[in-house]
Amino acid sequence: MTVRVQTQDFDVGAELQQLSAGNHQIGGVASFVGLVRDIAPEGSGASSSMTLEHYPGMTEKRLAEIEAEAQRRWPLAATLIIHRHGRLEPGDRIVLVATASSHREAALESCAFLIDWLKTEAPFWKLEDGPEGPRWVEAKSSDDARKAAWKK
Amino acid sequence: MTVRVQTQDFDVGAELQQLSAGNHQIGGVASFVGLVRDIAPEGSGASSSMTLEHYPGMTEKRLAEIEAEAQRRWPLAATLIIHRHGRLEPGDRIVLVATASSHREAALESCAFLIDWLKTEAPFWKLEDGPEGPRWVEAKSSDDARKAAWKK
Amino acid sequence: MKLLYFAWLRQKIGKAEETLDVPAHVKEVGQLLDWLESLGPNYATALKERKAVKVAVNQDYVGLTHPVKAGDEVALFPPVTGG
Amino acid sequence: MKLLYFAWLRQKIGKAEETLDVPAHVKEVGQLLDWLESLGPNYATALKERKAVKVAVNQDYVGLTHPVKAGDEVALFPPVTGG
Repeated sequence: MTVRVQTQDFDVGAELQQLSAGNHQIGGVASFVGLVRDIAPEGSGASSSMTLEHYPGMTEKRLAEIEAEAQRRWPLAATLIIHRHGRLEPGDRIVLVATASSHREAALESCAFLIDWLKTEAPFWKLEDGPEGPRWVEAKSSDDARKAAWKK
Repeated sequence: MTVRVQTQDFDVGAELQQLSAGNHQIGGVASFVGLVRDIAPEGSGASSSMTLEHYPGMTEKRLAEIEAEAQRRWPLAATLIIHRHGRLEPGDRIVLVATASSHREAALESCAFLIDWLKTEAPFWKLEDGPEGPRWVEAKSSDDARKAAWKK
Repeated sequence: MKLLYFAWLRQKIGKAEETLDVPAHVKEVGQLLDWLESLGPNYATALKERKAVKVAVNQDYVGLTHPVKAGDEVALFPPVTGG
Repeated sequence: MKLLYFAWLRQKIGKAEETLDVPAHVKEVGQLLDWLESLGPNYATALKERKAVKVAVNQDYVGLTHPVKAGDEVALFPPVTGG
């Protein structure tokens, strides 16, 4: 179980490699990488950066709790969450969630679970540089719905 | 849409990087890496290698059809399937499935769909070096059930 | 009591954090929000739409009836949008 | 007709592929399997458990009533186990 909150980028290949290194009971590694989308209107020549604010301390605590919940629900050999904060440009990596298990189903489902819960629980806020100036991204009700679906 | 069937290993980080490179509409990249599990009894000192046989020609055709089916079901910006054949050792990578989309749900679901379908449709056969000699791995009914669930 | 504000709540209130002596009648989160609103128009504007204000006490999400006391770390912020 | 055998079907039959002149009465996959069984004990043993034999004609999965004709590539193999 590893949680990292950082401004620096991360090396997805190296992180996934390390997640399963030395454990030959692992049959599958599932991962999700979130990237900054360019929301500037096409042809505008503009590019949309963003700034990610977070709540130091609570962020790490919530992410560790979400990881622990995934470990309770699925037989996982290893889990990893890396989330960046600070200023990010379109195409930049924001978040990496990865899970390793002897069972592919456990790895795939817990990976989706982690990113769905992280989206609604981890205290991060996106400030986007839109065409009309900076704008706080609004939470999506679809994210709440996806999280709620895991309660079943 | 890319399908590769090869004996060589692959670089997961480089493959995922290339999948989203230059397309800033992509918000998420989901992936699954399958690894060779060591099935030798613990403490036996033995290690279980395996040999993956496949049907050249049909393999590529089926994988391309499975990718096309995923593209029909979800709005995907890019998809990738790499599957190795030949001799593999415990811990070796067997398969990489990756999907990129502007929507995280589409990336996550289509990634699970691809590996589930590949498991029951792509003509590969595993010959494991077990403690009592080589043994053809038997297909699991749970894999058929997972594939069937996607019909809904 | 240590108060922390994030995202647009931080911008509207005009500060990231402060330490306040909270009156004795303020025993729950809801009462704390009512009292903060009375501190000035910046607070009143920030806290107007109560549904958009999430509260964490000592880094755990809590509801409006959760107790608060001197020494607590209380954070106010909008619904989260990371990932 | 080109016949391909994979995994334990290949091992039991004792070859990976062969080209056979199939008699005129063999018009469907099921009839082809029946005829192959008559070619020798190795074929009979390999094809005994019909439920475990998957068939592809020209690289597409097909059922027992699918037509076969001269020039087709017909592959026989057990349920797949990749991934």
